[in-house]
Amino acid sequence: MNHRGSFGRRDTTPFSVVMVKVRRLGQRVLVATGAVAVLGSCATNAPQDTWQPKGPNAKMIDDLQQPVFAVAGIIGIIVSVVITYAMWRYRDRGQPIPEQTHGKPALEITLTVIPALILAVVGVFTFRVIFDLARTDDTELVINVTGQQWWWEYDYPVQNEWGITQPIISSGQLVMPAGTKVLLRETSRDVIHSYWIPALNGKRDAVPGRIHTLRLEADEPGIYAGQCTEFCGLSHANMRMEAVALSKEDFAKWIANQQAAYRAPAEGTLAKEGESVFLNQCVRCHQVDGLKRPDGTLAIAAPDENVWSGAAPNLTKLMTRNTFAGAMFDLLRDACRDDVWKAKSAEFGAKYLAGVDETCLNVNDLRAWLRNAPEVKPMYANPALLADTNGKYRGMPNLGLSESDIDKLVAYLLTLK
Amino acid sequence: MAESATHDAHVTSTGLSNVKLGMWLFLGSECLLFGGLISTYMLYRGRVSNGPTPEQIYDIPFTSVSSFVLLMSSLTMVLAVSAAHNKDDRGTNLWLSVTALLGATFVGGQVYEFTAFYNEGLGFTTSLFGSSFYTLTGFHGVHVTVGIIMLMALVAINKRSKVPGSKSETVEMIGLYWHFVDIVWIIIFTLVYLIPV
Amino acid sequence: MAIIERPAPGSTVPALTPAPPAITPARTYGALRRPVATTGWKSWLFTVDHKKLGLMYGATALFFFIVGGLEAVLIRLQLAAPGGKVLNADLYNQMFTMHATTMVFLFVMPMAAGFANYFVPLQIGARDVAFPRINAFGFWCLLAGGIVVNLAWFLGGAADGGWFMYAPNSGPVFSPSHGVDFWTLGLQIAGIASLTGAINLIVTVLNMRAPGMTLMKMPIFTWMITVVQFLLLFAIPVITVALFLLTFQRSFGAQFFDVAAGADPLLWQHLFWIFGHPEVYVLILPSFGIISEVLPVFSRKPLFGYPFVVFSGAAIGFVGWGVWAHHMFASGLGPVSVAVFSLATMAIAVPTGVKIINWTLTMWGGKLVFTTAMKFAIGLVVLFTIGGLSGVTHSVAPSDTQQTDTYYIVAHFHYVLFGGAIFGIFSGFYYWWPKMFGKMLNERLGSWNFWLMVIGMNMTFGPMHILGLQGQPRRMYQWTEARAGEGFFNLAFWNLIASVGSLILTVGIGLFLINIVVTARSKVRAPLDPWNARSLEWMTSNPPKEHNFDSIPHVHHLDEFFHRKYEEDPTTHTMREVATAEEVLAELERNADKHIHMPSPSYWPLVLASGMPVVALGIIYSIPVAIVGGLIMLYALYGWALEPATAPESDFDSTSNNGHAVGASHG
Amino acid sequence: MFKVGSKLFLGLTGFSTLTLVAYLVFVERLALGGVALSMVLAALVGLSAVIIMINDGDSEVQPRDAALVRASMWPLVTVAGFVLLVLGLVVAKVYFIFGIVVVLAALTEWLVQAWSESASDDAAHNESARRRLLHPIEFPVIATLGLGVVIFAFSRIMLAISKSAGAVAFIVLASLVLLVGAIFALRPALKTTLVSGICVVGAVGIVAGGIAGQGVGLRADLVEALEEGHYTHRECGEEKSKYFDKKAMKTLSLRTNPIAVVELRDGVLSAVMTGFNDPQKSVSVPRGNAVTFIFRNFDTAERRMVASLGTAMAVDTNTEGDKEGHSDTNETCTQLIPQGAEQALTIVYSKPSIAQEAPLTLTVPGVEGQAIEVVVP
Repeated sequence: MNHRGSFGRRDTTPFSVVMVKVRRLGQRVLVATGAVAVLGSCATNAPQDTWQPKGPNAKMIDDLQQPVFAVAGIIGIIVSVVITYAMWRYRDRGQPIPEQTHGKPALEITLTVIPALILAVVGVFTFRVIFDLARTDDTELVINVTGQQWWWEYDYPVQNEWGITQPIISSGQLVMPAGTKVLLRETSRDVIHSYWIPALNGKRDAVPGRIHTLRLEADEPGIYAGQCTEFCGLSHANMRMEAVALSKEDFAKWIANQQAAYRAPAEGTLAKEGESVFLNQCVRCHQVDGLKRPDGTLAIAAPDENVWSGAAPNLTKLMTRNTFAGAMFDLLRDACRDDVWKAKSAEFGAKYLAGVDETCLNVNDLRAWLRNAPEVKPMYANPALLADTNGKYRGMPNLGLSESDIDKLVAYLLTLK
Repeated sequence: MAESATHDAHVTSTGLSNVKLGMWLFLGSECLLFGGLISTYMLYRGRVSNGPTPEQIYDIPFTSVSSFVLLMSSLTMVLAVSAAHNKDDRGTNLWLSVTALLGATFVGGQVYEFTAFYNEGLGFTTSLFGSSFYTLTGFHGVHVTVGIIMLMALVAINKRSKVPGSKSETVEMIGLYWHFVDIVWIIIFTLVYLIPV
Repeated sequence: MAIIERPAPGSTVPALTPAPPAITPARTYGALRRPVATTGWKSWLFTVDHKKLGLMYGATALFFFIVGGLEAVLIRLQLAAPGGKVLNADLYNQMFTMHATTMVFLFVMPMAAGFANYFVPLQIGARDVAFPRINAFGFWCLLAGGIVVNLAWFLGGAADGGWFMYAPNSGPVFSPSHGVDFWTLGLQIAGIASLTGAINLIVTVLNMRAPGMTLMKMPIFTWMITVVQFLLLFAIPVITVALFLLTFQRSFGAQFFDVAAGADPLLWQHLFWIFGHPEVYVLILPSFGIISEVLPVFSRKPLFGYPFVVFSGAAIGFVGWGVWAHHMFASGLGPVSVAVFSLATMAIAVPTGVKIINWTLTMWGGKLVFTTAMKFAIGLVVLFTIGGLSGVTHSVAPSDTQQTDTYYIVAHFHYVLFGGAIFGIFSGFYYWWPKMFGKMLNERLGSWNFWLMVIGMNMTFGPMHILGLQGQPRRMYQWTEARAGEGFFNLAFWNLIASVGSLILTVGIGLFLINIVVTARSKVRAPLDPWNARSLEWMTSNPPKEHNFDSIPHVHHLDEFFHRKYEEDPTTHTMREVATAEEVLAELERNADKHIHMPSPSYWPLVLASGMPVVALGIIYSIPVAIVGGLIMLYALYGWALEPATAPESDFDSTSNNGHAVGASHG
Repeated sequence: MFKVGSKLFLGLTGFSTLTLVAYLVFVERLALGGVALSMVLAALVGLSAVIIMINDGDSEVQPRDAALVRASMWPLVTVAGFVLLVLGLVVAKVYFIFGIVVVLAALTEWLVQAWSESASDDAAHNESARRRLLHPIEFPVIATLGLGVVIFAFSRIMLAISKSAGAVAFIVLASLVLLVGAIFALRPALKTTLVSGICVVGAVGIVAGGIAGQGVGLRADLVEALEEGHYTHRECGEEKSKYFDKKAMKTLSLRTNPIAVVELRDGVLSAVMTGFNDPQKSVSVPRGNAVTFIFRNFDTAERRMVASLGTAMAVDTNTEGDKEGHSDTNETCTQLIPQGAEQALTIVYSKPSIAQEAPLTLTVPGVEGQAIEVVVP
């Protein structure tokens, strides 16, 4: 059996095997413990960090998962250590071939029961949390959320107790009162999307033809990042969302402003010309409530005739939001944006309600978007390839606007707040 | 595939011949195929956004008759199998042919039913009911047709083979298949036609 | 078993023929004869030999492994930095769809099928599988399916809906290219391969075991394969239904997933995952089987708690059917179903844990020899443990709603499928190579191959845990600086690490390919029993003769081969050698069976399978073509059915006959 | 290397290539004909490959005596086919196509027989060779033809005669088949002539019936149904309509997560929606989105729910099927359903409420002063 033994010798020594096991182990330990330690404190993590709950629902999940992670980590370490030890202790040192034992049932069963018990405990807690997270009876504010390729629409149904006397439609940023139990009623206009604000709660799919509910509640005013997490086609990566929590007073102000009547720009201004450009081009899909045609009739957008999903963002109060194009771009230029994002929760409300003005407008991205939207965000907007959708676009097409038109439009859009 | 009868010459660990065991396994898997199709139909039963509803066009007396015919074909299949066991090739071929004929009348009935339904306004793309109904019953119809073709081929092969009863194994195997198809139809008839929506 | 007496050489052709020199049927038109070649390319094209087919499965799988690997590398390159420009959105979507599809359906499954085809008959002491022709048919179906799925690359873009192909995003409107059509039809065809293979192997295992081999004396690899085949037997029809519904919707305007008609998109998810979750075990169990063979051999000790491993495997097979909805915790099933499936998922962790415990205890108290095969096996145990534990964290449904569809999941199932399935397969390569080719893979290169793969694998997928917990979703063709954060856990750094790791991984696998070439060129033959192995497949020559065993061994123990070589010392209870492998083999050859009859090759499996892609293309482009394809298949089916069980002697070409090569086959 | 066979097939291949090219250039691009021709080409390429692979399928020695060559009916059939073909050119396309089929079939048979007969000096072997090549075609073709005839003829008969008569005819036919089978089985001594006679009679009978049925055409009510499209109308009045309300559906198998469940309970109409703790009077519906309402009737009388689709026409998925625009009154509705029953209604409101003159509503005919307002922002 010499040739046989020689294979055992020829390969790297068991010691180095041990070393690498240790190295790999180290990495795991680092991630496990390091994660717990660092994530707890450091606030500079990615804005979608799942281990920094900012509301009771997310907190519930976090409290459940932390111990599970810990237990899993420990078990992982134990197993690795045992294996490593066995590899070193029983390596071939020319000992005789051992007795051919076929196992010890008692040991087997013990080692089976222990993990079963651990899991049973975990199961009990899991069970409770699942049902707590599914409650809808304690809702204080209902918001309808509709996903479509590749942006979210928020619709606040009439709820007089919040001063919502006529339906409000918004997009890009979900504005909600802090410390309030908000319930989202999700659905979709085309494919399945998934609504996810990690800091506030887990994700819930928005499925066409079905209404799914998701509880959101933020402890503090602030802005919380999220992203569509169900693969939804070409621009899935660019379908983002932000939840904005305002104090109840600020929220009331926001509501009031959203319901305020449309103020047409003054005659003779650049914005006024922009309005007519808007009426010629954008109004085909984009609704601006209260906007009238020259003949005095209400301008009613017809996205159902031009876009497959049958909807396009309502731009009535565009400049009260900080994002556009499905939250892919910011309306604020970086300095102003950081000012809002990093604001203390006390000043946050005021800064957010200030909205976007000429000095803070992220004019480059906005112009690029108006110049040729499909170029900056992949969308099915090639007129040649619209056979299956009988001519309707999926996303915003290239409108071929002239630079001067764009100037006018930007001026006009700035008045929408 | 028609397996040759020479298998039973060999002793197998289970005592069951490879061919028969294989057919049983295949039918086991077929159960899930029809399971999936039936669940799809049951899920969409009430969803008629356009065109007629199930109860409006189902013709229960007719379907009962065709179900009965299919059951009869199961009986004749049994006779064929027993004849094959008795190495009675004439009987085998006879009953196989009768089974095939009955099967053919059943399929003919299905063709009639489909045509009638289409005329009454239920197309494949009319409604979820249409899509799932035609898919389910269509799949079953195809299974029956395949069965018939197998039966006819078997008759032909039988006539060619010199050794009497040499194909008894194959007859038995195709018998299994045929009975399975019948049973599936009974389930479809009950769940799809009889249970009111 | 499918074997028929072949006429003894020199038997005269029927009396009808006048005296020579006449045209004997033996020299008649080639096409009118059954194929008989046992060498040369024809012998591969028309073969029904389970070993040849096993190798063909393996070669095909390896090819698709390289394809899928390159797709993966492209994906990592795209994501190495924010706003990647390597691929555009459309191409990226096709890339990750096809990466998953290729790896799952065209690499791991066929590779397992290859090992199963080659070694199950050998391990149970059979001379072939139950239905050799169906076996060949299965392989050609797989190849056809793989080709059809990938054909889309050249015909207007591959499938772009993700391997889960959720409706309605897979509908004609949202995926206008033909990619999805090719995908559905290709998988449909490949599915036939899995189904026939399942029936074939189950019958083989149940019916064709060597005398004395009870089910509980069966090698563990064969056991795991059997469980897998049962999973396939019942899972494949479900995906078949789903694929049919999708095809009917896309090609014939059915409304199954048309929400405007009142359809429910969740129907697809249920059908897909009822197949999809058992599929996960279909991918991993064969590797479990392989290392359960390798660990005992190189621990010089039987598998610890063999019955527990068997039953835990079976248990996984059963419970695996009750957990599919844990892929849908975020789909809005309602709390009750979520709770139930959450608990079921935790339950399935237990039998999996049992296996890990048993592998560890197998090594405990052994005599460990660290060959490359052994290293890969141990690698599997450790890496799979990590993957399994991260799996437990999202069996907790609420925490899963935070993790699902993020890179945490990607990390999880790559630890399970790469660290699990693929490490097992590589362990199998190094362990069985001498058996399959009579040459040993180079151990030094193997060592490099292993370490590079371990390091690369952990560098690629380890960081993905962090990326996921930091909230980076999957299936994004780009990630942005704006959501990357700073500090130790910032996405930019770990994405880069992962991409670098993927390159190291590539080098590691490249080394394996080099190793194959080096080995193929070397002159050194492998010793008869290089590893001091334990099970039946080693009780024959390397590579095995076409008829596998000169005489079918009678089995008395699990690890029969080992117990023929060793005896227990009554005093010390240690084992001492009583016979070398050569002696054991000589013993078998001494009383070799007189007449050994093997199934003969056939044209029909190939013809039948070749009809299918024609049908597929027909459905996509023009129905008449589909009909032509159908006719080809009908013709082949009848030709198959009518192929005489006992081929007339005139079918044999007495000149081109070497050994016991020919005779009629069935199945 | 290249012998007769390969030369022949390679020639054919080249020829068909040219044909295909010519066809694509002069006739039409990527149409049925092109597909067919390319299939032919593919087949020929394959055949040539096989022929060459099997070293031209030539035996080293040529058969000496032609004594083995037996009488063949194929030449005759081929001629008959040609006659049909010519006839078809003058009379009708059907005969023409039929002729082509016959000619092709006969030629194939002829070719293979000739080939096999010179395969070797062993007639038995030659015959078996011919069988192996042709039976896989002959059997399924014959089987399919027989099957097709029975199925077609029978279904025509059923379509011609009335519903009840159909059921009877069905059972009669089946029992006849059984009976005859039984007789044959019980009387093994039966003369084969008699047996075949009976079979022939039966076959002729069914075919004749089929032709007759085809002549008679569909039975009246089917024709009427086809012309009037009974079930595509939705009559949303208070009274019961003849077809639309016939045998109304009472249960739903798929009732999860609708936008609202509209309940009619002691004369009061209310919408139950997830997220709202108490019943609502108005439902907010995303524009341009397919939404499903479920209507539950707890009233003793039979009721239906009617959804007004507004003056700015909404796409009503229920009549999307037929663009003749059946729902002339701009509304859609469920069937008239009894107490305790429920039905679903899927609608897409593509225009917002502000575009409508009257508010969008869900109402129940016969229940006054009760309406759910549908708000489409």
